Amino acid sequence: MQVNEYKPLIVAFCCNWCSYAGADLAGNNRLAYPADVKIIRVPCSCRVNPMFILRAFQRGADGVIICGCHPGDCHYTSGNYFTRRRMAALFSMLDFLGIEKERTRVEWVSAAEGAKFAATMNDFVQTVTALGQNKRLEDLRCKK
Amino acid sequence: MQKITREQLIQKASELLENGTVSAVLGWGIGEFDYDVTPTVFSTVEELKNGFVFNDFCGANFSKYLVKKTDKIEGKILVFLKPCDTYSFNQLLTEHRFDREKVYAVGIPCEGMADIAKVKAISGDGIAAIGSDGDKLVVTTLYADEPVVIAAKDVLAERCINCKSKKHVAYDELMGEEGEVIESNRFDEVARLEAMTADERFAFWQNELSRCIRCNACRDACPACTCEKCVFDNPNSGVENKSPANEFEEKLFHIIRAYHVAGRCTDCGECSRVCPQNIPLHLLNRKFIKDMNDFYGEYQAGAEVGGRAPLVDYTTEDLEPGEVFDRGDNNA
Amino acid sequence: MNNINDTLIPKIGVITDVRIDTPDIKTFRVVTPDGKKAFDHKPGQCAMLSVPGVGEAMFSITSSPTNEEFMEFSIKKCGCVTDWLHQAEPGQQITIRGPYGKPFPVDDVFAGKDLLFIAGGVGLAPLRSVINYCRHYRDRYGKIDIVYGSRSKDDLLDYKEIIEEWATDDGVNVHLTIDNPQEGWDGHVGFVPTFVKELGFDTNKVAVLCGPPIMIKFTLDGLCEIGFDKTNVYTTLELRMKCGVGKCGRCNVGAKYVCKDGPVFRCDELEELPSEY
Amino acid sequence: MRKCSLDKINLLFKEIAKNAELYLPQDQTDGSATYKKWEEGSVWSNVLNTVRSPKDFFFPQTEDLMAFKTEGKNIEVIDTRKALDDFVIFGVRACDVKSFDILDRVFLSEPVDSFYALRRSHGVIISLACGKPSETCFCKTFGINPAEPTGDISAWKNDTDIFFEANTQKGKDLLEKLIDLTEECDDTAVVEQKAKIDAIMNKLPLKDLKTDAFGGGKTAELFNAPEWDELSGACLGCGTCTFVCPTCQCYDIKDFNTGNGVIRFRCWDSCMYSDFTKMAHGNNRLTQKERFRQRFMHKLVYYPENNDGLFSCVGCGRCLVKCPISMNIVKVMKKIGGKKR
Repeated sequence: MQVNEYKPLIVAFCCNWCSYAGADLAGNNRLAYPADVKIIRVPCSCRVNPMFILRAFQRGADGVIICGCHPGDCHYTSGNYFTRRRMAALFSMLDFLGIEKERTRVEWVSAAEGAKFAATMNDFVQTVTALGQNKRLEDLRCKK
Repeated sequence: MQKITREQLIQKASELLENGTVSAVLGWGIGEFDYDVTPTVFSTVEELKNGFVFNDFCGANFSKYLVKKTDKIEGKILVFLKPCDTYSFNQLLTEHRFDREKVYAVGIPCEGMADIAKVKAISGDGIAAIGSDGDKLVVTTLYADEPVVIAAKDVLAERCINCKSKKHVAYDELMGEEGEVIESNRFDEVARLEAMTADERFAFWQNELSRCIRCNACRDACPACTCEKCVFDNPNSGVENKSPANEFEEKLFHIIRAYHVAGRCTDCGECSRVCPQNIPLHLLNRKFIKDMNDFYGEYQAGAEVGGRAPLVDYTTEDLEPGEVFDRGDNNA
Repeated sequence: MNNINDTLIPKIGVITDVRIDTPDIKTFRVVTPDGKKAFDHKPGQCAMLSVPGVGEAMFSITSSPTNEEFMEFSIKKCGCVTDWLHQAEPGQQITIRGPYGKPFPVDDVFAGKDLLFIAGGVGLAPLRSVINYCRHYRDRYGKIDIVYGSRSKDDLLDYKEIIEEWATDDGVNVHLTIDNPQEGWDGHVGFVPTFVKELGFDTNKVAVLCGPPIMIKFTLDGLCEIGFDKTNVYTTLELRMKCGVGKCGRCNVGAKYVCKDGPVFRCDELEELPSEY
Repeated sequence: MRKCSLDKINLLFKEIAKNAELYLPQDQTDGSATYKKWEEGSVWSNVLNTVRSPKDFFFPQTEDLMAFKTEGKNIEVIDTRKALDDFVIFGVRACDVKSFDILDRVFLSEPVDSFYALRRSHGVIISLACGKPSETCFCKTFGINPAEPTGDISAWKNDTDIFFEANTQKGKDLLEKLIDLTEECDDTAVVEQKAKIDAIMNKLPLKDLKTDAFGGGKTAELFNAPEWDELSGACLGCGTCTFVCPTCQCYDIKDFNTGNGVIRFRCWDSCMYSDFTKMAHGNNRLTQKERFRQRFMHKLVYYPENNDGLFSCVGCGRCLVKCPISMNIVKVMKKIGGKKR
């Protein structure tokens, strides 16, 4: 079937202290998640500037997910609280511009939650696969 | 028609100049026609008499000029502030962008400013003169035999139709009476868009943003955009592309522009006023304001000096980014 | 479409040699992929070098036109393109287009005259091309004096060539100076403008100036003081350029475009232009 | 001279569009107009002029110059220029037609800009006389007559008909193709129309604006005029005036890294921007005053000096309408030109 052939490109920004370790744990535990997820390690989820997300879409990402420590567990005390507000505002704006809201997500994954990391990624990839290619925030120059 | 007259303002400014309170006046300078006014610094009474103007087309928000002008001038500068300008004034003070001690702010009442494009849409092009008669504008054109009489309320600028406040939140001296914060319908248009389907919204913005010529007027006029070096001018930012090369660039620029002022935007409407392509940019800003009001409680940027904007604040109980859609979408 | 040449479309150039001149200046040797010189030029002209994805910038051609094999560019590290070039290794390809600008009037005005070259820092780069041209056609010119100054001994560009070749030529006098005293330096210490005045040249010669704007300003004043006429003094300007052919509209000083009407200007011409350079 | 009834104008458009892409001013949702490609059902706008000038057709805001592929130390230059179809621009006003002459002198002078030249050679311009000039019009100042627009074909419109007169071979060829939809006529109606326009021109508020104080060779006189401070005082440094201007031609060349290669493109630039002349080691126009002065000195002094006295302004009035702070070339000319020095 045609549908199954489409593999979305997912960019996952993972916080160094929790989610990146969570991804590591998922790997160590042999928990499978799609190889189309490209992980970018950031010192804290609040390092992710809205521009990063838009640029990821520009460069061909079909979905962008930001993973950080659970609220209250931030290595820098309050970073992820800011992430929460910033991304809420940004996602709402993207939705306002008619860009599919399902393409962006924030998820809290701790260093111990390897299974949650794998499950989250599987679920996100599935959601984005159902949406198909990112057409509304694409830069055709980058698709040649 | 404005309640306060040019003569009253000149008199006030002259007094303050002559008694040494201020050394310069930031006001509206007369133009070629009756509607094109230029922000001008006057330093003598003579200059005021020859060049100062106040009418229904004095829309420019002077707050941002204070950042540069207070640097240059010895002594205080007099600035006339309409109610909406005072919010920007406070916001800039919150961000320490100019020295309050160097400014003498006079609050002036405002009955809403006219949009010349709306005037021309009614009167036709070729305007010879615009006079006023009570709450009407009398427009003489090159092509109509009789002057066209237009009710001032029919040609109000969009931001004035949805005026959020007639109250001055900052001044050293107030001319006229203190107004009230108004229960406006300014979020209606945002709500109307929110109620559309994603496809409709996408089509709407695609059409609006496709007109962008990336002149940066929205950014350069914005009293919240006072960065010394804008990310869009920084050759190392990777987004300094200068031109709306394609649809992505258009969206990127406008999302980031609006995002950078989110929480700090006082909704003064300068961005839409100056846009040569009439893109309703204020809707992007209002969406952020509306969202933050909904998510984190009512907040008006610039209502007071030192307010803590929602995006630089947090509570442990904030809603999750994924939850915003369950609330906002389609039921606003 | 490919048969129409456009000046904006560059050729490929290969860096065949990188010479470290000073801590922040390197000299790059550039040829085409088939080993030839990319184009002919005249002394004082410039070329647009670019690194795809990084940017394009105008550089003066340092090598003499009499060199038929390759071109050289002495480049100081100070921006995106130059930073990138400084980490490039031999074999690296870049793009090159040119030549641009008006050259020094070496074949008419300079002919038969005594010449005085005054340079500061990397300002020697554009002059090296003229100096070597004049040395090559030695019998066409009179006495040649070269005054060159830099911050320190290590910052003197082409030091080896200056000492071993220029200083040993007949009728060529080299005067070097550095800004501050330094161990191992027994030459002159002091700034170029004062050094020029101290040396006190006779004035029936043509002077060519190049260096930082402040040096040019004071040296020109100094030359006038010792009796030089501005019509006998030449200098080169540098402004931001994009097209190189007088169309993109940014390198103008008054009605003159530096890329097209310059970069070489006679000082009396320069005086008529607004002070926007 | 040939005429066509306005009732049949859409048939005429359809006929032109058979052989070439046809662009004409069409209304946008915000009430302004822009040049759009004609398709079945397109409606010709009634506005006097478009917000964006038709310079876009020959000198687009963004255009790719070439592409690069890099592999290791090697670079390949890829010529991305494509063949172009013929196109027709309909309804260009006299001022905008003149702007093409001004751009030609820049882009078609040696070395010829092949990108511009190619577009120029494929475009046919049908101009249109201005029936109702606006108060912001001052084309007459620069010797342009809105009743006598040039271009490949000149057109005039009255209440019932549109009249055509070919000026060039390209224009004659096009009119030839429209022979079935147009009929031969004398110039009575056009003469009448011209007289009407002349009468209006004498009523325009800017009719007495003069260029006497400007022109080549005035640099020394005007460059240090004290008025520049005051004039530039309110300038925001945005690029609106330069981007809506039909004669502004400054551009930037930039590289865009697509991830798979590099596209080198050219885009409009504005002398009003702070980074316009910024170099690695400094900037020779540090304040907005210098940038502001550059724009007007270029239009009124530098350009005429290099181009036989031709001013680089056509009086279209776009900057008068669009400047956020209403500072414009008219105010500059009156203030700087009105002073005895």
